[in-house]
Amino acid sequence: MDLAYTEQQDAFRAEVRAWLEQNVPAEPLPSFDTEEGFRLHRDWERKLNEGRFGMVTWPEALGGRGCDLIEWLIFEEEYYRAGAPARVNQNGIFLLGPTLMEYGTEAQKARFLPKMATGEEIWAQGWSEPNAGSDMAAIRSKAVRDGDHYVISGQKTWSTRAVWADWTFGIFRTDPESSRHRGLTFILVPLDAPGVTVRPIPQLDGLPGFAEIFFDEVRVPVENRLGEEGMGWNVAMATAGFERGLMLRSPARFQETARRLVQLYRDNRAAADIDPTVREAVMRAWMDAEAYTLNTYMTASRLIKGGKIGAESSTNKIFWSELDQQMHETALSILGARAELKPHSVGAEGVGRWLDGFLFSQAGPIYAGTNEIQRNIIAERMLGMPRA
Amino acid sequence: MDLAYTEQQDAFRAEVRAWLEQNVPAEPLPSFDTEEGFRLHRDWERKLNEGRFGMVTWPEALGGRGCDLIEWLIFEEEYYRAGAPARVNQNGIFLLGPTLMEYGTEAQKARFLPKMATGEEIWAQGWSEPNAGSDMAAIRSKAVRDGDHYVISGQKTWSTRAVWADWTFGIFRTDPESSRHRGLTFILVPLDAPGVTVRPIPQLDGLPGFAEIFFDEVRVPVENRLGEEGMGWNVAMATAGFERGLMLRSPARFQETARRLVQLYRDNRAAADIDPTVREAVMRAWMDAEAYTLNTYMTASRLIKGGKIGAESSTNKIFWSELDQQMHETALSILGARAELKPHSVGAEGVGRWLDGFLFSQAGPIYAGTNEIQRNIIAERMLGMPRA
Amino acid sequence: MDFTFSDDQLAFHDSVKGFLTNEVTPEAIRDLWQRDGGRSDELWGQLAELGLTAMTVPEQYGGLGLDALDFVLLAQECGYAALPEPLVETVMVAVPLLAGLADEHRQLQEHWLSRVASGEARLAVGHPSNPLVADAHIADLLLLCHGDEIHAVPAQQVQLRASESVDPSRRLFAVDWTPSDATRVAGGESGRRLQAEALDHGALACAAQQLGLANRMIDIAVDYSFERKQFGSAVGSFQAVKHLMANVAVKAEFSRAVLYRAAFAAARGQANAAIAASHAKIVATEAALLAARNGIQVHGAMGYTWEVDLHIFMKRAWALDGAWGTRGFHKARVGDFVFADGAPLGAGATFEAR
Amino acid sequence: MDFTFSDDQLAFHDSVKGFLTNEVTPEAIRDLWQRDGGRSDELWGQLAELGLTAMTVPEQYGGLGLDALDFVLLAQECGYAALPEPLVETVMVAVPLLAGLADEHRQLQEHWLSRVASGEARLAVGHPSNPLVADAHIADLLLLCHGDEIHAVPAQQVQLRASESVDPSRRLFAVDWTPSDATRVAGGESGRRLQAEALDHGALACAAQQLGLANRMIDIAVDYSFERKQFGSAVGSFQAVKHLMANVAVKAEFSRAVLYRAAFAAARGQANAAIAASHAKIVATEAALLAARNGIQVHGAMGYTWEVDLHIFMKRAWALDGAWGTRGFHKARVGDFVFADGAPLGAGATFEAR
Repeated sequence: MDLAYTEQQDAFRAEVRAWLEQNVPAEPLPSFDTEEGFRLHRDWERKLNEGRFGMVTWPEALGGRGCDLIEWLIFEEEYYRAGAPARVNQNGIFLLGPTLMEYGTEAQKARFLPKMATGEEIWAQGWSEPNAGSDMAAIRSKAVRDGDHYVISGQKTWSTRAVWADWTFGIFRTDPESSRHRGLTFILVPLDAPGVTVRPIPQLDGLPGFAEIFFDEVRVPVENRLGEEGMGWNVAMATAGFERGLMLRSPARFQETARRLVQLYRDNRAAADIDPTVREAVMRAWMDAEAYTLNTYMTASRLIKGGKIGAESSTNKIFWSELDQQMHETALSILGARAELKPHSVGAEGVGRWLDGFLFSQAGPIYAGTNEIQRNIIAERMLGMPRA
Repeated sequence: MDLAYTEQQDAFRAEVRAWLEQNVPAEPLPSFDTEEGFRLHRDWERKLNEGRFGMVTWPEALGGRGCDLIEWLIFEEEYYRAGAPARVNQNGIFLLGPTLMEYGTEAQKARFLPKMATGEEIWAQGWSEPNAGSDMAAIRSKAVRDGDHYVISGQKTWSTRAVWADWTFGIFRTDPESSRHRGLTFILVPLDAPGVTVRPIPQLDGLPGFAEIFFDEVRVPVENRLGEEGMGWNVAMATAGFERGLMLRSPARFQETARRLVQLYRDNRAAADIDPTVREAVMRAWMDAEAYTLNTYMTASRLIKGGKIGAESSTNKIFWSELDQQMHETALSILGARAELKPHSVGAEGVGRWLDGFLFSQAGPIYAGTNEIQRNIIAERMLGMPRA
Repeated sequence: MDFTFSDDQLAFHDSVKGFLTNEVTPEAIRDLWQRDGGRSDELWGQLAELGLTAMTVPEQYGGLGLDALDFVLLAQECGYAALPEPLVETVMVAVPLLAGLADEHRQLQEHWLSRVASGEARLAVGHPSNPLVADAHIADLLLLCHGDEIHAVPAQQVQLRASESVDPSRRLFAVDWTPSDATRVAGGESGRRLQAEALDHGALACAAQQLGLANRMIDIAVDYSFERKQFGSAVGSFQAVKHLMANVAVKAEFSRAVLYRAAFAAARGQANAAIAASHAKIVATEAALLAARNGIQVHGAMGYTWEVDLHIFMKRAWALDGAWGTRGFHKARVGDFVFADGAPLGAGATFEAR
Repeated sequence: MDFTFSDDQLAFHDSVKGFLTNEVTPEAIRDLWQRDGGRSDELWGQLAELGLTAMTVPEQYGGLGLDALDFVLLAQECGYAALPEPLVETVMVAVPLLAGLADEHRQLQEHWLSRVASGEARLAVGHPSNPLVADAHIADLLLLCHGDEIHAVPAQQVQLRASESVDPSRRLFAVDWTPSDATRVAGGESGRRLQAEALDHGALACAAQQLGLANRMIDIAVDYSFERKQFGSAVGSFQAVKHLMANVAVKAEFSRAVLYRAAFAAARGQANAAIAASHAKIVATEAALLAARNGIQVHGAMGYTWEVDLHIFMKRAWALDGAWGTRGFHKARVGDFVFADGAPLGAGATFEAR
């Protein structure tokens, strides 16, 4: 154990920091769940890629830098520290990307990853279907083989980014006789293909952060299949592991929220201290963000030495989603009567984006598998408790 | 709505207070889970009855005063306020008593209630069996009719007070063909009957607060049956309702604990305030004890006007058991390094009985039906959620 | 000692509940959100017709002369319906504030209170605990605090700047106005007392609505728990989902008596009215916030959308959390009471002597 | 940057775990409880034979010259086993305290540390954060704080009065003794520093044991969840019971890296060692306390008895909660750090520079 960065790691951090200082937009971009914001975020992805920071863990040939997971964490730390824009292509780079790296053919990697890194192709995820949310094996959308193509029919929902994205990925039932997690195939589908209809779903803040996708005999070539036919469940489980696990919610995000929360508390100390539990809650936000960071470094070190992520990705999911809720609830309690005000509205001076963050944090315990499901997984797979 | 006591109620309170001031032992009695303590508590019950305070809600003819539920609450308030001894016969007077009042024949009432009020006969409950704890319908102990007698065989467990008690009550399977909650009969059994064996179970503090009771062809007369043969489940449910509901955990108990907790906090303020959440926790103990009291008065008023207790007895059970745990945990956190010390041991000066209370509070979420079961009941019967 | 509502109180409650169920539906609320100003004169007229705007107006001004205890069940139902119109604040805060002015303002009281009772005029209250004034845009008369003074300011004499709440039903405004001798209706000791009472009444008004909101969110989530299927079963059949709702039910159940006691204390002007109101606001708010959190969880992703009705009620609960004193403020008040020398604690200390 | 233990560390951990599993069984602990003094010379001899008492003794005194990072996994296992012998405090607190004295005390150090390493002598520490001294009755030398001084007092010079802990494995004593020039081994600045380090080491020692206790209670409750049947099924198959345990697992899981970082910081004498130790003690204690609470719940009434083994571990968790600084004390320290001007917070601030 040696909890200090190497000189090379320090140098990498300095390079990232310098580039971000030069390039991060001075003003926050509008939400990527608006048309303009989406476009501006896509531009930002292009710029990131110009600095070769699109996805630093990928091989150089595919637009990355071949960084290991520790360097990835350093990159993320600098990224959040700089207040850089949220990653509009997170479904691509954090979820599909690692899956492609593991299950994709060389041709698929070369076809998809570079355009993912540049933001030229933005990805939506297509995990859920009506009545198949946390129960992903209840998939009913089907893909029927027809020569060199699959013909896809059915419906996906809760597809984040789908309103303006270019592609989606998901699992489809290729064996009509199959049930549950057998007979499924992982397929990549362009959202501009004939037969695809996207219906935006307005979320709590009114913006269309997700959508339903309807497939009406959509033809996609067999090359768009990731992994073997019928093995889609395994491919999807790997992707979901990435989602719950290391990539999607990097600790830097929560450390920066905790830092801002400490600042908010210090700036509003007189009002905040009327409730003595606020100080403790703020202190705990810092402790928990640290714990999450330390845990992530421990996992990353283990993975670098050849370990695998197991059921602890479920403990991660619960921990960060509850931390995120707790931090934002604490912030709102510090803001008191101003907490209900939207950013930039009259009387909300200086309140910032805590309300938006609070609303977003409400989704944390639900997506990527509800926390109830994660607790089942922990109990049954990590602790070995009897199945129902 | 009129939230003030009548003159008559004030007068009753004054009478109770005066009598208790005269009669409550100056020193706390030893635990009734010791042989000496049990005897002294029995003596106390006798004395209480001399003041006609054995069970004030019972008719005068049976040793009571015919008080209504508001007067009962007033009595309890004064009782806890005076620091009077715990009721060693609580299984009798609070659980079996009301059940006898509802289901007993006149002969049974006359036979059992007066001796219950005097403490001449102390009762143990015999609810649970191995593998029939929260699932009371899984009863296997049987009672076979033989002329004017039932012949009882089987085993009960978690029988509180059984080590030194005189009688027990419980349900027994009288129809060998029956299953679950059918074919059960509620029977009263003297613990000195031939064939009864009591095995003490040491609890967390090492004292035998409960016991297993083994029945080996124990003969009891049919007159000891409460309610009709085969209707034991209904009789037991009424009793369990009393247990979870109004009687067993009267609000005064928690109000006095909250008052002592406030005092403990005030006496140890410098040490306690190092943790700013302690003040809040103490304040909440008071709020919750008040809420429980107000709620109980509301229920009592409703019952006096002819209402019935329903699934809200389950909300009561959860509320008081969690309140009791929270208050004792808070007390221990105020005591800090001294919290682990047993009363009267070296270095524990002034710590009092918080540790004992903490240990006892651990049982709260379990007995009288675990809080998990209570939550099921609330969800299914009070909220009408779908059954599994 | 009797902790039950009268048959009259219960009957009026039933009829108002019926009205709200039929008229103030989620669809009607979504419709109001689309309107400029977000309010409906027709609906206000109906509420007045039911006698609701007249409830706490003294009989001498054409009102019913009732009190907080008579209205608390109705306030709960207004929360249950998430009624956007400011009925609860009008009845529980604005009218008692105006009616509480000294006798020299009888003419002002008569002029406005009779019109409030009949539904012709509306009031808004600007209080230091709320940085913005709710429903100032539809008020004919604004009661505005200034230092320890209270001013009665006609709508024509104020300028409004609209803000925006997370709850589209809330309409909040910064009010620009100039205090003058002509507008001042109270000051000094009586101004402070009236402001303090307004805060307690406001807290009580929020508490009642929060408990109603909590109950509504339970009902919505329980209904949805039959609809949403996972692993082939209604999600409501899963124990973890049941317990999410049971936990809310316990909190809501144990807020009820606290709320009603606070209403009783307010109605009788008891010494413990302020502490009782704070207690009620804390626990009812917590019940509503937990109902929101667990309600989303029962809904799954659907709970995060604008499409299901849950958010109408969640957002109201979040918004009312900070109104009329934050939980921090109210907890501090209760703490000061509990930790004071000679505080009446322990068994038998709950109710004030007659 | 490497957050893994070495193969040597892991291998030693495995062998010690094996020893404890076989020798320090619940039956063995219950047996110790019956003995006068509650300790076993044989067991202590075995621990010494394994090299455990020598671990942090400097090599010059016949020890292994290892540090907190080398011992932390073993300390966790001692918690997992609820080992009654004071091995963890000896290795992590008492030995470093004695070894940390100024050079003028080399003879004292040599005399005692070589005997501690070989198992011939035992130490006890009296520190202001603990009102009583644990295991004073078996100590040959007591290191006792007095103001900012530290005294090394042979057993013959103290009188003991036994107290009684909720945990029958704990043996606590009030120590009556007379400080003198002859016994004083540190004072002033260095006395304060050594006392502060002892507190941090004690907190770390508790944290490691608490995490082990939490894991043990999870294992015991999970095992029991197969045995206990209700409604015809193992209770562990009920979702609510599963979630009770999952919640503990999350807390325990997220204490691990915090604990190991604290051990690293202590071993390297980093500036953040005190805060890291406080953080570890807080979260590991909370994991253990939740494991106790939920462990009882999974056991049902059986969890409330002396008969099942759960209470051996619960009581230890409850007792260690208050030892070497309460949670309140440690939270206050972390708070002071976080809220200080210029505190190193945010992304990238977690690890100290080389």
